[in-house]
Amino acid sequence: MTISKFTDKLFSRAALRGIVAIGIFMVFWEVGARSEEWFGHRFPFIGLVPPPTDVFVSWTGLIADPSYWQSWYMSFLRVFGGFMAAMIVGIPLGLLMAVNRTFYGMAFPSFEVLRPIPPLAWVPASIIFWPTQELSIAFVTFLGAFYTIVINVLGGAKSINKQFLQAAQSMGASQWDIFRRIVLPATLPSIVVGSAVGMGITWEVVVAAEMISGGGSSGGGAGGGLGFFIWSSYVGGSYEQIIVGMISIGIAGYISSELLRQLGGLLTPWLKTR
Amino acid sequence: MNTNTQDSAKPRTASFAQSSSEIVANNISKSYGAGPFAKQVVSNCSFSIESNKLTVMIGPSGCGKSTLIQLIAGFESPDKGKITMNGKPITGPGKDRLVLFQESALFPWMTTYDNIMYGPRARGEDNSEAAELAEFLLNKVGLEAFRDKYPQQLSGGMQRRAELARAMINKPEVMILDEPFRGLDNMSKELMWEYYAGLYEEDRNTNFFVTTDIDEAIFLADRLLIMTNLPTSTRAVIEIDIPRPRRIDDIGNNARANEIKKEVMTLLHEEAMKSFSGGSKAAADFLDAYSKRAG
Amino acid sequence: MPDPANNSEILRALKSAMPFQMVPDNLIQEIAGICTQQSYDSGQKIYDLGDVADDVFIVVSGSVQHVLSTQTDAGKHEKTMRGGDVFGWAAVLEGQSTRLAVTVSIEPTQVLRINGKGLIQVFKSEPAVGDVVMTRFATLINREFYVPRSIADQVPSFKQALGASSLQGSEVTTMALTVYRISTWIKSPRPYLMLIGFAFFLGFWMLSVEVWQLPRFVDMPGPTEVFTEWFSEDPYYGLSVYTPEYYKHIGISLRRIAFAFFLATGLGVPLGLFLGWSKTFREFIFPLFEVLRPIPVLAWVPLAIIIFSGSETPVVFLTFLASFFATTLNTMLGVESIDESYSRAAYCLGASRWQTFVHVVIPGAMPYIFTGLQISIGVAWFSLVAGEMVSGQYGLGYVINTAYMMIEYPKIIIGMITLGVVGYTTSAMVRMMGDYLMQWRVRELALGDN
Amino acid sequence: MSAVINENAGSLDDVTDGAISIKDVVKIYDPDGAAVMAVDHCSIEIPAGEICMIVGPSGCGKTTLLNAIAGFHGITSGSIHLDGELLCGPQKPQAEPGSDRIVVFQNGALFPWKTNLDNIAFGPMMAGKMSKAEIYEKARGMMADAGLSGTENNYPGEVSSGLRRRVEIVRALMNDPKVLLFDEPYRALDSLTKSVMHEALLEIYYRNKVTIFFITHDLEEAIFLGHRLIIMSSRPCKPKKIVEVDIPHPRDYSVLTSTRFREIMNEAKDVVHEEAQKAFEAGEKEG
Repeated sequence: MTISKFTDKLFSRAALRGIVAIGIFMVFWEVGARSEEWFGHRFPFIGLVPPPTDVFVSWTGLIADPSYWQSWYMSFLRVFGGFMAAMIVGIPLGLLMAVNRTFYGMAFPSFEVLRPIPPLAWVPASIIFWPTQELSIAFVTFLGAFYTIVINVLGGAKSINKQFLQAAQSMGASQWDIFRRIVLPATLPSIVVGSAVGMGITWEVVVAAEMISGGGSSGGGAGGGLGFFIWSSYVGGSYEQIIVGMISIGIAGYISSELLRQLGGLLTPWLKTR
Repeated sequence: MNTNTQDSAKPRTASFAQSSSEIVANNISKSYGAGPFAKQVVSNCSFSIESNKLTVMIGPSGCGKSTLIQLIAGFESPDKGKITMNGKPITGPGKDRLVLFQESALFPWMTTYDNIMYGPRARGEDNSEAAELAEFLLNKVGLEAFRDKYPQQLSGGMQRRAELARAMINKPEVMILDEPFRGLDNMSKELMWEYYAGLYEEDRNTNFFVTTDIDEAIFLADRLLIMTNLPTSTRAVIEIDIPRPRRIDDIGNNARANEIKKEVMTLLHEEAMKSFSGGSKAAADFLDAYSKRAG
Repeated sequence: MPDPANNSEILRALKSAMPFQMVPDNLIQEIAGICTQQSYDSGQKIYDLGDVADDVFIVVSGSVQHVLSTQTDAGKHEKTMRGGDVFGWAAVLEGQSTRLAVTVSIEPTQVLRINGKGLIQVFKSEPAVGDVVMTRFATLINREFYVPRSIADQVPSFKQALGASSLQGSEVTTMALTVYRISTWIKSPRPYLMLIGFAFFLGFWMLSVEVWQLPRFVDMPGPTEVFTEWFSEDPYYGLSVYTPEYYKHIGISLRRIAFAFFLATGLGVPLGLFLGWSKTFREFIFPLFEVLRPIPVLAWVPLAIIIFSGSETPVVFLTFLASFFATTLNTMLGVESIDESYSRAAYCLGASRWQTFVHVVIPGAMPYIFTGLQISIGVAWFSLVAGEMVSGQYGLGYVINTAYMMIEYPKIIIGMITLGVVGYTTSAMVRMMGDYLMQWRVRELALGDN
Repeated sequence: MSAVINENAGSLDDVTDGAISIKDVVKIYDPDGAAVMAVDHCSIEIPAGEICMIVGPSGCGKTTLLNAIAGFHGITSGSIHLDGELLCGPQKPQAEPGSDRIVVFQNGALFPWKTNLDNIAFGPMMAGKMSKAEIYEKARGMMADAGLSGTENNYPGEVSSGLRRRVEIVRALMNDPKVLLFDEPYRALDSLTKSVMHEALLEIYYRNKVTIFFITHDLEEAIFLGHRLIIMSSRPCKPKKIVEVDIPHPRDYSVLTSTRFREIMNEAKDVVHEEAQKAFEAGEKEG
């Protein structure tokens, strides 16, 4: 039953159309990339990109290479660390701003002043401040997700239906109970949304930070993560590996947001019921 | 506490011991906004919610009835005058006065059962007695089969019944209902009227019900408070002496009910006359409606 | 003056007439004061076409044949007036001095005559009531006599006389509103809390760096150092508000942003609209889009450098790419979120597919498009900074990166603050543009605010 | 308030266009292979100019029928004709939407980004048969007739819900449709506003007689407005009882307290109640 449903979906018109479009794209890319080799004339722009078959060959070579997987591991570690730090600091901060008016009045304007500064602009300052490269990357990563999470938590907690709070109050609930059983679950959907967006930004920041700072404490190589993997491939002139790196980051980003989505679904079961 | 003889208390409803609480609002006023934008919503308004009666308040939509509920429930306090419950002034929200809101305020992240159990749990009374009472109420509102469903999985009528149960488990001395059946389709609404009237007739606690629907008001009320348009105050009080239990089918053909309906319509019509310069959207519609009905 | 016995009858007759039903008792009394009663035999002419229009008539008993004569309409103009009906309303019309109809009593008839001028005089004292009565006159004329609208429009209005007090709320000017909002803001604790917040922030920065010189903060530039550099006419590191260099960096960053943002909007909005609108198009293109999207924009940096030679194009390309994804995706979501009944209504009203696209899909998706553009300008700055730090010359990202390399630390902070200010300004401009284009939304929300 | 309209307000003799004939219509939805029958061999004949009220509990499949006439959905079998012309049938499962059959939607579908005047002018603008000036002239005229003067330049979001409904009906009538299809348009209004809307609708109807196919679950509304009630069974949807409303037109609110109204109410009520009870017990979701 489920298998037949799956195959139905796989061979549905929509899926076939998508596959066709991606196929055409790949052929176009291959032809364009090999234009100089095949037609003696290099197509503009695309002619400079390594062809997908070469990328694939290069990738198969890398699969057995432990340092490639080490890059995956390092990037995941940094994303996870920065992201968790952003959650741990951002959620309570957002909730506190939503619940306490005085704190909100004091903290929110400063927060809004800092927010428009892109996280990557913090990279040099962060390197100066933190004792290790690793920590400075972690800090910038943290900043990337932090703003989004705080804004979402704050927005979610501020838009709680007033009647929920009044209903709880009139049933004799204490402030703490209202916070625990009403404010927290009511904010959960926005926390989930905020962290999904934050996760995307985290990957962006990690990749850039790895490239800019030249690969973390181990000074490059396998400890540099996927961002540095791309950068060193560029510096080393192995252009196929750049594409491998890009696709790897794409997959890694996709996996992390999918995991987050699943987790979010588990935490908010009531949203699934239509 | 007063025990009323007409209460045909079944053994298990004994847990709903009858109380006799009344609320009196004395000359209260309330404004919102400040400076040139101040808007008086309630003006020198006095009324009483008598004990062991179902008092219905009717007035045009947007006339400030919801503000009165906020004041009675204690979420806000009046600028002038005072509201007392059993002689003591109301200073804040409390579980002796329970509000059922216009739109369903069931917590979407809790199942039906958890919603009903919210009150006892919030007060740290999560014991077997409360659980038993919750079971009994689930049964009473006919939602045993839906105990583990989330509110969004219930129909509108079921949500309102679940909300009634969630309120009743707290054994409130006064139940305050703010247009609770608004938004239901007419058929579900009529069924809910009978259902709610049945629940009320069983224990006859003090109930305060706010509505814009004349038929609903007359069907349910023991006492009917008719409010003026903005700024609101009490225009008239009508005692509705139609015998209970009431049935929708009977009330449709009841001559006394028709008589009261005409009386109420006339009073509300006069209200409209005074307030046509109010300029609010609701007032304009109201004026329109009643000028046509009068014609 | 009518005698008291007659008075109650007059009051009753007045109240039975539709335009006067809403009039409070005190005014009814006043109107009754200017009423006269008159009876006509059957077949007697009450007034003729072109007579002077002085009084308004209310039928008390009997019936009157009313034949309207207006040039414009060829329809049926005869109407029988019975008890409670009102005619002779030409007497209250502005700019109408003569009768528009012939009226003849059919049977012995009692009528009430009210002097038109006197009536208007009464209402001038109670403009609110007067307005309602006149509105009802207009409705009556329109609905029951089928006269051209131009005549009904001559019913006088007392609105102007109502004055500010009773129209309060709707007549509040935007100026007064702004003044009021500022004054409440000043009176609220908000501005002072904000200042305390800033003071905390700056104080912590100053104390930790300059006063206590905490271990990790030693290398950090302190606020006094940063601000003296920033506002110095002769900056130590060569960058302040007085140096043209500073504006050149801002200008170049802005130029890159503008180019990338407009290009992304120009391509992303149409693409998003079509993706949302045509299912077939979406089924072909969207999977490809989804495959490319998870790759962080910044991972494109080396590839962009390879493909586009020079240092300028790769930076702009990266900025464009980030904006483009955000704009396209939000536009598509916007189209998908449009309530189906809008396009159904358009089809019902005879619109073609293309007309529906222009009149329903585009304006309907507008709020989402602008949300998308807000995000888009944010990510554009995000990528621009990364791009400028990695490659390129000039620009604020470049300032920050070179300042780090050259150990000119205060310039880092100047660059960061400038980025924040300029970034905020551009996104405020996008928001204002959206408000300007979506007046309907602004006005709806303003109403909800009250 | 006797007016010129009273002589033949309720008569359908002068209406020639807009007869709908629904024959044996079946609609089966097929999500995930589990066939759901929404409409079951439904046949209804509506003479030109009649106000036909389709009464049934929420979610019983009435809207499916309306969508089939409007051309938003196809039908599985059967046929629907308008004035003898095939709208949809065996060879043509889905009708073309067109300005001869205009829907007034449940939640209202005035374009919030157009002013009231532009909303009303929309249909003729799209048709492009009249000049812009003529269209606006006609639109202003119709707005004045419906008591909407002064709101021309307001956006729908700025006026009361009652006014919005009126604008929507005027927008439909601008196109001289043969049939108006109402999908519970007054559902969300409070009872006071609703009552104004009913009289306003009848007034508009007496001026421009068109066939009205009106879906509702409100029996009072149905009897007050309709020439005929067709009471539908709850899912699958199928006519269960037809009630003729012989209260003469023009009607106003005094009708509501008349004995004849009560009699018809009692006649229809049991059937309606039975269906509602079924839906109520089944925990049917609304809308």
